[in-house]
Amino acid sequence: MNWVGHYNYWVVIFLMMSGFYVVISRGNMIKKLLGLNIFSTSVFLLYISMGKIHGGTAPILTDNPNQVYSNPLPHVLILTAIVVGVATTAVGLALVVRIQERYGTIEEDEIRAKDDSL
Amino acid sequence: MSTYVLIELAILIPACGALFIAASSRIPNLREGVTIATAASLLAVVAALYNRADLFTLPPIVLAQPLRGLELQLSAEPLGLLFAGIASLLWLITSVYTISYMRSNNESHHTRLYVCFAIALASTMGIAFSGNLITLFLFYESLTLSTYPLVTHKQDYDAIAGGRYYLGILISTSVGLLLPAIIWTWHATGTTTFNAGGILSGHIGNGGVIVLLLLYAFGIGKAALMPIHRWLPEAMVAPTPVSALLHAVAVVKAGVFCMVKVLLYVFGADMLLDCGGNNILVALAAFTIIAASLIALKQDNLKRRLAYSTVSQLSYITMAAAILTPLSVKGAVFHIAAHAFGKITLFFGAGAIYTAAHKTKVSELGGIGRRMPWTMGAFAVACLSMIGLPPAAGMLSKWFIMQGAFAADNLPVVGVLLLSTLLNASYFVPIVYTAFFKPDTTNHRHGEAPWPMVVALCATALLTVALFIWPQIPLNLAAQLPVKGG
Amino acid sequence: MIHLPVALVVIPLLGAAVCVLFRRSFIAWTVALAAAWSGFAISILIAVYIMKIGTLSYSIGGWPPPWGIAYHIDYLNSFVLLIVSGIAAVVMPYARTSVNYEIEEDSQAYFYCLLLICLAGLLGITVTGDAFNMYVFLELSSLSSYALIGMGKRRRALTAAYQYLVMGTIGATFLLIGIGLLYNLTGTLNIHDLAHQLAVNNIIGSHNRTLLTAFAFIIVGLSLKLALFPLHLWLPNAYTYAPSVATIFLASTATKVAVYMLLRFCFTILSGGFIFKLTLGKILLIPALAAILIASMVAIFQYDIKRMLAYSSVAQIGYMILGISLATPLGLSAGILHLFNHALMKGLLFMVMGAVNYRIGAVYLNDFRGLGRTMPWTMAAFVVGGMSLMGIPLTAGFISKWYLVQAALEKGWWPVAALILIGSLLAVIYIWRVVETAYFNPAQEMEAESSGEAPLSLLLPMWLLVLANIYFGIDSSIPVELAGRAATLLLGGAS
Amino acid sequence: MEVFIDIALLTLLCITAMAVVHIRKLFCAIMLLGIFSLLSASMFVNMDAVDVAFTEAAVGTGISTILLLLGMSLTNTREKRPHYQPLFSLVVVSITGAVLVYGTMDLPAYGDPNASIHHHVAQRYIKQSPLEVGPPNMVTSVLASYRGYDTLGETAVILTAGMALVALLGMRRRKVLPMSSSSGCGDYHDMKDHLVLRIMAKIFIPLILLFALYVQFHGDYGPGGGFQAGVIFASGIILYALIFGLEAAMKVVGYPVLRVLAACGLLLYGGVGVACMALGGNFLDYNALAHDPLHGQHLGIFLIELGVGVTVFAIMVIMFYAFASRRGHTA
Repeated sequence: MNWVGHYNYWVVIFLMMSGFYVVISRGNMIKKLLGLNIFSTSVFLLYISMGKIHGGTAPILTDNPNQVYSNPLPHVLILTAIVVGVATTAVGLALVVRIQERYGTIEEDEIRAKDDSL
Repeated sequence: MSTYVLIELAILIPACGALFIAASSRIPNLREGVTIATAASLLAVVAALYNRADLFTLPPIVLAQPLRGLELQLSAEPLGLLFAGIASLLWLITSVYTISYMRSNNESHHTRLYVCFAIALASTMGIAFSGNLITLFLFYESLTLSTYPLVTHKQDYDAIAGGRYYLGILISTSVGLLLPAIIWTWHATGTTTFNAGGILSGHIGNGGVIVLLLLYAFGIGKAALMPIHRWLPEAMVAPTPVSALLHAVAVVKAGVFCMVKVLLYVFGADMLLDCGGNNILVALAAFTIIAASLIALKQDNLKRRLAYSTVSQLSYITMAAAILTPLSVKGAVFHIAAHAFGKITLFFGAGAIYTAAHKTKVSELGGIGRRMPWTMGAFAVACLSMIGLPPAAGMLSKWFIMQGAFAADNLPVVGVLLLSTLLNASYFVPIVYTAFFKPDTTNHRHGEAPWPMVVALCATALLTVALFIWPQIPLNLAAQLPVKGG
Repeated sequence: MIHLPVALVVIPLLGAAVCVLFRRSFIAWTVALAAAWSGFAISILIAVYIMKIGTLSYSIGGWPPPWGIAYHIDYLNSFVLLIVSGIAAVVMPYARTSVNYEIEEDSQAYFYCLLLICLAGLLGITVTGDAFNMYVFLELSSLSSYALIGMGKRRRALTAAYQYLVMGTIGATFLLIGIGLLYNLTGTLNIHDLAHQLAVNNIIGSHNRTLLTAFAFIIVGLSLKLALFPLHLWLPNAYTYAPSVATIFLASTATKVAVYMLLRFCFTILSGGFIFKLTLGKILLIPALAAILIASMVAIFQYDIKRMLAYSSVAQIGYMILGISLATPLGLSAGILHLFNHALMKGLLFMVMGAVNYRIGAVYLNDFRGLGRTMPWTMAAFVVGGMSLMGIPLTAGFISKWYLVQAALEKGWWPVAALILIGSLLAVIYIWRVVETAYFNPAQEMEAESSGEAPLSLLLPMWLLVLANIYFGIDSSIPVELAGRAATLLLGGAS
Repeated sequence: MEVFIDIALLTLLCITAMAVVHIRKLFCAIMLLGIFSLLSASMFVNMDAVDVAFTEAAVGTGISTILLLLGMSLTNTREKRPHYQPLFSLVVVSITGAVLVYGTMDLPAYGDPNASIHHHVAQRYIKQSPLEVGPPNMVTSVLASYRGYDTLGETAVILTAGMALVALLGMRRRKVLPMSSSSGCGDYHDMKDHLVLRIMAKIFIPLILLFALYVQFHGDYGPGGGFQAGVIFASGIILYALIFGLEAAMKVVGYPVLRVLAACGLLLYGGVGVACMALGGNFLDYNALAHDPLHGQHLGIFLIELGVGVTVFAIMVIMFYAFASRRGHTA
């Protein structure tokens, strides 16, 4: 097994996990959204890494009949996923803004304290 | 009318009666008229059923089939018919009594009481005529639920606490023990339909039989086998007519009815006798008889004393049925009737005393027999029945049970019977003695309770005596039960 | 006829766009109603077709399956389709009155638009035969449900929606990772082709580490979505604070569809639930049992009845997963059957909550005092729904519980069967608290106008579900048949 | 060479990610996230995914950052120090990461042309799509035709997000915007007074819009398409709003117009699908649109890309409006 051949995946996994870590360890709601963004962007990197072929080019037809193209399908999937990501971020932010207005804070423990004190 | 229609009517009449009662809640006289009419027509239907020759040979009626192999079905057999007959007859008498009681004591929420009474009776009829365990379970639960508003009728703290206890014990035993037992039965045999001679034989090992028997014995909480008996005295917070219904007719009799039915129609006499599982039940029941009688001795509250007496008397039936000889089963069946008539008289008496004199304690009853001669006379007759002395029906059932015990060579049971008779006497005789021979202590001038109540309780006392003289109907039905040699 | 499956998704999706276009609440509601009813009609037609002829396929864009996205409908999908579209068809007539009361006039059109998109998303997940397409429609339905929940009146609705958004997105991303790994192994995204490739290339039998990881991520991700204990944390708040209509709809459909996805991935792709025959079956068993016990107990101590029902939902999901993780024909059909029955009863119970909220303005236990008298029909519906939840015979809930217990006994798992019954007993307790308060506690002093029975527009859909609960308790042949066939199909494997 | 760029970019990505984890100042974290996006866009280019890179640059670096900054300016600029220990999270993350690494053990090596992922379905896209569908950009073919249904879902997702924002935040016109800004995104009214900004904006905005149109219609041949075009077009409007104020921008394209556009975009997309059915094909089977299948594909792709572009443009602007018009709103 060629371990070196996987370095790309492993770094991407590290990036994913740092995003995931932010999501589950931080109490600030905007910071959590940043974490989600890093998490999902890294998953996109994972997908695109899978589609890459050494020596390939972007999957746009060229005149050279022997040209090797990278796999276009992951690209399509990730285009969709990026859209989903920005949509989620936007909805999350809208909720955060409303939470700030109704609670006066966006820190989870402070919000919990305010809810419990009722 | 076909027999099928009659069986369905037996359940539908009280159920529809409940609707009509609810609809006529604005006009009290109409409402109570409806109650009596419903009770009377139910009695007529059950009486008509008794005269059907083909009744016990018909295949069951399938009402619905929620799952393959699992139907809701109705069928009639001798025990169920007897139970239905007792319940419908006593409902009619209780209705007369209740109307008078409710009006004289200025109780509230009359409509709710009558509606729940009718629903409870519909459930009772369902239990009596259910053709398999699932149907039985369904009506058993609906009886529990429909009597809950009756128990908590007063709506004060005590009533709600008592009601919670009542509901908690009955629901948790039925869901926690009875339902698993039913599922086990279904799992082992693939059916839950009652069958003369049992359905379990050959499907389950000896150890399994004993565990299953215990699940059923304690799962049928309404049979009040110790230690699942506490709900009965707790439910004493109910108005007296309700207690009469609970403790003499519908609820507890449903319990022992289920017990007998499970013994004969699910396990089967042969199978239980072969593995000796019935002895455990006999022992449990014997213990309950003695222990409950001892507790009853110490109760000063009249209704509580009666309640513990009920616990003890119910175990007579369970014990007798569990001995599983033809004679003892006959005794058990006869005791269902005898105890019903006797105990309802006692409760009617207690209610009459409360209505006329506002007394609830035994120690306060000095000389009351002279003021309320009819009530206390009937009370005394019922006490005779409870103790087992002629000329009351209780004597016959004890006689049969005793004979059955001798036939099975079960001498400890004979001992228990003798001892309990002594105990019965020692907690019933003082009541009668106090009422008639102790000096009058009260200053309160009062006479008899209102006449409908007196009529009702005299009627049930008379029935107790009548059953002693003409015991044919219950005995005839008992003879048709599937016991070895019977 | 041939285009029916795609119409199922396209009608609500374009309906949502029409709602946005006109922005009038009445028009939006009419569109939503029409879309939901036509969806239900189409689902019935599809179910009839499936029963008579067999599986139904549809290639979108005319591209054959592994290259294009194709629908593949068999017994399982068509059953779930019936649940989702049926609930939507019942909810829409109910929605008008309830939404008028709970949502501001300005936002109503958006509410219907989001509801329709959510419906389209759930239907889209159910009909599709493509793993990535499932993810897209999952996000579509999730995104709209975050917003629907956030539209609740109380401020905790916002935090609930946010919490759901974070946990839901993590779940969806996990799913995305899992799908990616599967794609990497096989080079295809079509579910049936995936199963085929995994079998042909002997990936299943060879303890492939990537395959195991992919399924670990898919199962964890979906567990988040279907709120399997202890990943259920988002659910109680979300269901409690969402607008009534959103709660009714989501509670009876969203988690069901997530369970459906779990079934698809674990049984169709890994032909015959291979993974459940390993240790994983037992791994899922523990959270399922914990859900039944712990969530039911927590429910007993809730004073907000909507929250109580939400915890009960967590427990009921435990029942479904329990049935599935048994991985026997009986257990699987019990789990699938419970999807259906739980949708019926929870839909009904949350409708009751909506009606009580409409009249009283809140659904705390105290608010139920005396409701047995002032809202007799509503409370009678609650009693029926509650009985179904407890599993009393003659109600739909009994059927699935009975099958579950049978399935557990068949495997000889006595303690599990006992736990199921204990769960029912706990349900008795928490339902009884409400019933007792409603019928036996004296009414509180209220102003004259706030008391009274719920309006007919709320009562009719509610009683339709009451009748359904009773009907399917008495004659369960249709769902039992469908669930049984679906279970056989799943265990038979895809290849 | 590729490998070196790859390693360099990955290192930078790791550094950026760690910085985002650590920095408590949200403004910096958001800007770093923008950088993270940009770096990953470069990674995408390096891995031959030019369309993805284009989108990531436009969305991750552009729209996302703007939205996050707007959101932050409406809430808090600094993250509070958490009270609890992050140990539990670390354990969860380590386990998840370990499982993933375990999962990669049986994956083919990075860039391996023999991996099964490149052989089954992808081959048809590469070999056949220019003949079956037409556009030289295979990503466009797959996106719009083979998996056109996914793209329909994607467009619906965007519409959902926009409507969710309007439903949650409301969309009301305010005569005077209260001046209560103290943070990253600056104050619109001040910016209008900067002559340089104004002139530059006036020069750039038409160029941006023109470029958007190019991306929209040239998507068949190079990277780009409806989605990227919509985002770019929207960013032109957003730039206008930033410099000349929200009021002015809303006069140019008001919310009602955008709402109708957003709905029409999706309806156009769905309508093309329905038209295909009406003409005898399956849903989204563009072959049915014209006598010549290739011509039909061309027409279909053109129309749906237009639908996507219109919806994305409208919703992106709506999102901006929704946040921007919330400024100064108090509960």
